[in-house]
Amino acid sequence: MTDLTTQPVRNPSADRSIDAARARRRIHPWRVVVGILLALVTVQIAVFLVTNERFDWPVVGEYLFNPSVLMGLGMSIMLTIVGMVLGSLLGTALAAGQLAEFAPLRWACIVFVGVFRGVPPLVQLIFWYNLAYLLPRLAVGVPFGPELFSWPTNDLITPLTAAIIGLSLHEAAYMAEIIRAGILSVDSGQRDAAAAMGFSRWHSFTRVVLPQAMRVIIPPTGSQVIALLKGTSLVSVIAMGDLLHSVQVIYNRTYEVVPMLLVAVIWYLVVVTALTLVQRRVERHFSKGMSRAAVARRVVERTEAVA
Amino acid sequence: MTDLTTQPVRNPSADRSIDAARARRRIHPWRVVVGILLALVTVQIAVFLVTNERFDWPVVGEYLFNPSVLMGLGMSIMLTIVGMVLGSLLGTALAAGQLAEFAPLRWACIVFVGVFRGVPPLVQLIFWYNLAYLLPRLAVGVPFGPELFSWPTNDLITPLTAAIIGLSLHEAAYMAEIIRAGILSVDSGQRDAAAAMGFSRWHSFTRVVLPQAMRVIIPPTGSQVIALLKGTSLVSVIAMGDLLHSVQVIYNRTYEVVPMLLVAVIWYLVVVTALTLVQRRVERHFSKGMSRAAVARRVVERTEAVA
Amino acid sequence: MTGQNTSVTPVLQVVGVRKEYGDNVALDGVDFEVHAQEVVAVLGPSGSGKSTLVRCIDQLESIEGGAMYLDGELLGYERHRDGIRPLTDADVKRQQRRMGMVFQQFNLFPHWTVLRNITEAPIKVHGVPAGEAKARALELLNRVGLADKADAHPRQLSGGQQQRVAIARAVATNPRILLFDEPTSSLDPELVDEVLQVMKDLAESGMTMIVVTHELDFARHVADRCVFMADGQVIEDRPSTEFFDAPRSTRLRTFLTRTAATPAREVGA
Amino acid sequence: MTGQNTSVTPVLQVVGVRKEYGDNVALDGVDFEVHAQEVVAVLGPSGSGKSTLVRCIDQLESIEGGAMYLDGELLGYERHRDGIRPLTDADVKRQQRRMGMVFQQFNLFPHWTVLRNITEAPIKVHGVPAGEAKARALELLNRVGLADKADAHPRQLSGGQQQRVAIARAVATNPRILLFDEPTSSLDPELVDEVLQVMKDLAESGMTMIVVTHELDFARHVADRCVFMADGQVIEDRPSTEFFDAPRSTRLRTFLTRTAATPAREVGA
Amino acid sequence: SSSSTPDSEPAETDAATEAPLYDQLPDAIKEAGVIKIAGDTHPPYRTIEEGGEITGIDPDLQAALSEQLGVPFEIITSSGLDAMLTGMLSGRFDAFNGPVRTTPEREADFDAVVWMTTRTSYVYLAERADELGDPEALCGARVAGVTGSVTESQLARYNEWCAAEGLDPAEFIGLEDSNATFLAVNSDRADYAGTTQSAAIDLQASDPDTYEFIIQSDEQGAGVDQLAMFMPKGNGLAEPMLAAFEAIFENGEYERIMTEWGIEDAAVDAPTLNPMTSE
Ligand SMILES: Nc1ncnc2c1ncn2[C@@H]1O[C@H](COP(=O)(O)OP(=O)(O)OP(=O)(O)O)[C@@H](O)[C@H]1O
Ligand SMILES: Nc1ncnc2c1ncn2[C@@H]1O[C@H](COP(=O)(O)OP(=O)(O)OP(=O)(O)O)[C@@H](O)[C@H]1O
Ligand SMILES: [Mg+2]
Ligand SMILES: [Mg+2]
Repeated sequence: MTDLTTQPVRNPSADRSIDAARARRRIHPWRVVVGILLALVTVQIAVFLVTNERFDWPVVGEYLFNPSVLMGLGMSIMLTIVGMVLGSLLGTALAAGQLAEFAPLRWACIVFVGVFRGVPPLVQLIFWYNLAYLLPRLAVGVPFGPELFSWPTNDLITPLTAAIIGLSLHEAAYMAEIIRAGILSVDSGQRDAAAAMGFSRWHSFTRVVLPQAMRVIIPPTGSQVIALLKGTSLVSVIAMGDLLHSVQVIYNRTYEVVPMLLVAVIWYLVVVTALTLVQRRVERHFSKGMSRAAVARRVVERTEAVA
Repeated sequence: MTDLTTQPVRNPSADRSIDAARARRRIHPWRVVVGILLALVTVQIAVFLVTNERFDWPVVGEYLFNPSVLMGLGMSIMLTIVGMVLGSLLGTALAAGQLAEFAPLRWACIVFVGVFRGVPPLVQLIFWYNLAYLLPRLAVGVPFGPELFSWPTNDLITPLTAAIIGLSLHEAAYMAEIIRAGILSVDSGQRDAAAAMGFSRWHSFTRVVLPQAMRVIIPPTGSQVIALLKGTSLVSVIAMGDLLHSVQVIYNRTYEVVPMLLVAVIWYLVVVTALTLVQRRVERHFSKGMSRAAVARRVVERTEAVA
Repeated sequence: MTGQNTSVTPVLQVVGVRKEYGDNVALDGVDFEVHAQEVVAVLGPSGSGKSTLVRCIDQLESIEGGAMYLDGELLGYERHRDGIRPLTDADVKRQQRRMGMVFQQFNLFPHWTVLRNITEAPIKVHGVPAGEAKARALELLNRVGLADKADAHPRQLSGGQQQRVAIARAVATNPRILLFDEPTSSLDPELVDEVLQVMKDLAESGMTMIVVTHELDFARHVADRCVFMADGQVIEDRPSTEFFDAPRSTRLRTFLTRTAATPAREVGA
Repeated sequence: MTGQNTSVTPVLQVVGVRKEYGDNVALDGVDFEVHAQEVVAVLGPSGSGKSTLVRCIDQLESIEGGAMYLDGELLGYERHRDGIRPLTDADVKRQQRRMGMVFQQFNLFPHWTVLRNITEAPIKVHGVPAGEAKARALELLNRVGLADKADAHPRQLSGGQQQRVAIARAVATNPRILLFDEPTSSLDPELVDEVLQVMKDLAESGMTMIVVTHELDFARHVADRCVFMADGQVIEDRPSTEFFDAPRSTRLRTFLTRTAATPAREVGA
Repeated sequence: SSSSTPDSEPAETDAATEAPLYDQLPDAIKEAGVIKIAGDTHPPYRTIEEGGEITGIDPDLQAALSEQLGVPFEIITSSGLDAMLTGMLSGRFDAFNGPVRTTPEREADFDAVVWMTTRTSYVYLAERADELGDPEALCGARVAGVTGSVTESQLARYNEWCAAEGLDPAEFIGLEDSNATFLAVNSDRADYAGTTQSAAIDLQASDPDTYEFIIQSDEQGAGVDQLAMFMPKGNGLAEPMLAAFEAIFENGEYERIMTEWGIEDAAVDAPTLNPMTSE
């Protein structure tokens, strides 16, 4: 072959020494730079966190497991769970209502979602807590007719119920939008098939549509839970103590703001990390049967390789 | 035909009087009930809003266009726009980083998102505003080496920059997750095709992947904008006046809490409604070419008819 | 009950049915009947209203005019004073349960196993005991040649396998009539025959069926009658052999020659 | 430059290429060459590594061993001291631009018109003036019979039309070699022929092509050489006629008989 | 403390040199030409008027002090104690005049100039005057107050008195700000809203028929809590500030302001620096 032409032999098939298996790694200059920069930044942040006396780590340690902090944390988590459960239930109903055939119901749900999405939760909390100012007694009765029962508003609405009502309604409005998007993502053929088999609307919605919508519903719901967890700090306006409030009470007394805020941040990060892990598991659960496992794996791997 | 059998004639084809076109409407009892209930509730809410003197509508009217309220509104909107723009840009970078091949970069982005998703924005605002307490001078220089330039932190970080930094970083963390989900929703074949045609990564990401991811990104982004709009009220802790703060200042002076909160609520609802309309238009824009218009229309119509 | 007078009362009767989508008239006075154990093929160009017709029969869409009867019972409406009025939801469901439907896109429930796809309706809707429903489902799966796939999820099956499961699911509730909307037209060509074979077996076992299809061979050899639709109307409705060998209208003639010339399947437009 | 020695230096040379996915060896020492204006068909059972091979050639996947050369130029690596090291991203892109690829799933960009799908790479990547690129795109669309679809969006086209656009897109940058990965196997059967016809025209116009395919007829009549792969290895690599008429290995013989018996297309598993 | 830029001059050179205490000011303040004070809107101490200017006891007091110190004060409104405290530590603010109670813990990081005591007042609805008008009525009642404020510690002392009288202690409902406490009284969440005497006067002035209040007497533990202006330790402002206070006590300005706002019974005889830790 070598003597066929005067040009240098470019056909390198003989050169078996060229083999990707023995290739050196290329040093990517920008990767080295970025890597070093990231390492330096990490070290600097660590040094800054550890050595800066103003963070007052001993104080952080002292208060991290302080009973009132833990109680505040418990209250935050409890309100988040209750708000999320009630919000999701009501949100599901509102999502279904927004897609309902019956126009007055549909409009009522759309307006409800619009209003509670727009009103700041702080204002809502103040409103519910002080409902008695506007409406001293809550009555059940014939509208514009006689009252059947009535109670003093303040007996029904304690700070806790006010907090739960306010946060749940707010969550419900956001969850309604998330769930509606999920429902719309389910192929209409699924509903057709369920109807054709004579499933009741309830059966079709709860067993066919919702489980398939979950894949789309879960990720934004995760963010929503985290936002609610942090949003529980608003309840301090109505005489309730959550995590942030419990550290505020302490630093209002001691004036040690920075270490106490660190205590709160540490707990928030712990809970958020735990939540994120749970979310990943739930996501995996609901993607069962929705794709062939192998296909999903490939997509992810390629994405990582190309991005 | 009638004489073929002793049974009553069940074949009704002769009975052309039976025609769906002339069917009466069925009165659905529950619909009537729900309709009446909704109407009553609507009327009652309207009556409650109008007649309850404690809402003090004249005061609401007086302050609705008060210059300081409008300035607060302007500040809220400005912070929302700036926070959202910066947050989206940084969030896009973080989303891409979270999917990057280069592990240190990927990890840095994941940690960054985790931390800023978990830290309450209030704490962040206080932190950035008072960075000077922890770090009296900001320096550019060789890490662990000599400083090249340095400035007093308080000169660089005004309340406005602190607010923008805090809100943007918080938004960036949330947007990163939203955008990441959007990117993952784009078929990997699209990236393959772009790579095979020799598009640079940048070109492939910005022209091929992102535009297609938009369909999935926009709806949660809408909720995020609304949440940010309401979240701007936090900036009042760092000496900035947003909409909510501006009405608080007024009721701190006049003690007319309820009507002033109504003023804020009305503006929030106005802005949220406007945003929702914009969102719908943007959604339509980005679904161009992603489906045949007719198909999309059918899906929605059927959904509405069946749900 | 219907056994006695199958020769007299058709299983399904469609009388002057109209269906409109806004200004678009999808069905414009459709009349036809299906008798017990009859197989009726519905043919026609795209957009002629074939899918709309079977969806209306199965009450997935409401009608704007005319009437339909299943075993002589008015579908979707009830007599009320001197006229008629729509049925309640629950009554519509009860009527839907007496029909079975197989869709072009299969529409299996992807989050359930094949077995649960088949047994859900018998157990939850018809009140069949779980054990019995399961035994019957396995028997049906056996009949469609998928006995070993009971525990698979639908997305793990090929298109032809999915469609056979969908048929088993529709049959599992012992419907009076089975409706097929282009059951083979989203299948890869090699998979078509296995599905058509299952449908042929069903026809031979005496199932009453309406089949919207583009498979002329199937229509000719398996269907008792063929209905040709165009522009929302029934143009011809005749026994299969006459239909193919002596089409009356020019529209049917051009349709048959055009369809026979290109392969029997339509572009996946 | 390469014009002088086309007979000597192959356009593409694959030498002992290995590709692993974890423990799974997808390519296990693949050797073969493609000369200018040659059409090489790659056949083999599912999972034999055909897609992996073309993806590695187009550098959509990295290789773990061996080497590949385009016009004698090492692909993906450069000489460095006494060994080799990976190219920079930018250099890889430069090499990718000299090849064209047509995917099984078409992978057109759905948010752009057909015209922009074709002109984007010439204009933005190769620096061709917009007017020129557009004229060439329209000429290519004309050649594939889609001159009237320039302003349509991909989802408005049938599968066959989409694949023809994808071919036009790949050709628009004047690649040295075109790679096809089962270009017809996600098409409805009526659409296959129109795509195969376009590919045949391309082959006749002298384009160098590697075609992974299950279309035995196409391989036999259009390809110059056929490569049979199994388990990540090349089992036979011979001129088409010999390949079909006198297969050497038993594996190829059974493959050919089995594939010929069932329709030429694979189950869309 | 930090490097000085030679060409930057104090803002009001003329006034500055004339003022008696200007020379005692730390360089940083002289250089800035202004004393920055953090404050929330808290009538009657600080009220933000329609046009944005701030009126109230605090501005009046500052006007008097500034005559002594030769630099003007600037109030920066900020709504959280957390932000104001860290703001002082980070050098954003030079001082903070809540006024808030001084405690040994607080004096650890901050210098406190005590300039008044507190008379907590308990606001109730005028329509319930018969029921709530006398001091014993408060024992066993529900009292709303701002969490962590002086009111909370004052109520604790009031409860000691209740116990001595053999009555039930009052229940404290901690809320975010004073408006929330007034709203709580209106919605019958609380019987009384505990607030500073001056705030109660201001509220009653705004709506004379609606509210009445009772004042906590010395017998009930009032006057024990000492309210102060806070400055971060080490910024050098505490000494001149104390001197300025002493000066306005002497020239009668202090008494004039306290009388004008109707809180002369909360006045102290002389200002003190860090009373909790200096003894
Ligand atoms: N949901 C809908 N909304 C509006 N128009 C519709 C809807 N469904 C069907 N149509 C219209 O009704 C007519 C009949 O459509 P149909 O789907 O019944 O036709 P077809 O005979 O099944 O056609 P194909 O062979 O393409 O399936 C068409 O004009 C179609 O555009
Ligand atoms: N991204 C991937 N991750 C893991 N394994 C992979 C990946 N891509 C391919 N494989 C594996 O590599 C082997 C070769 O696959 P390849 O797709 O190249 O086969 P093929 O010959 O194209 O088959 P087909 O005819 O089905 O397309 C198979 O075992 C496959 O499972
Ligand atoms: Mg149809
Ligand atoms: Mg392949």
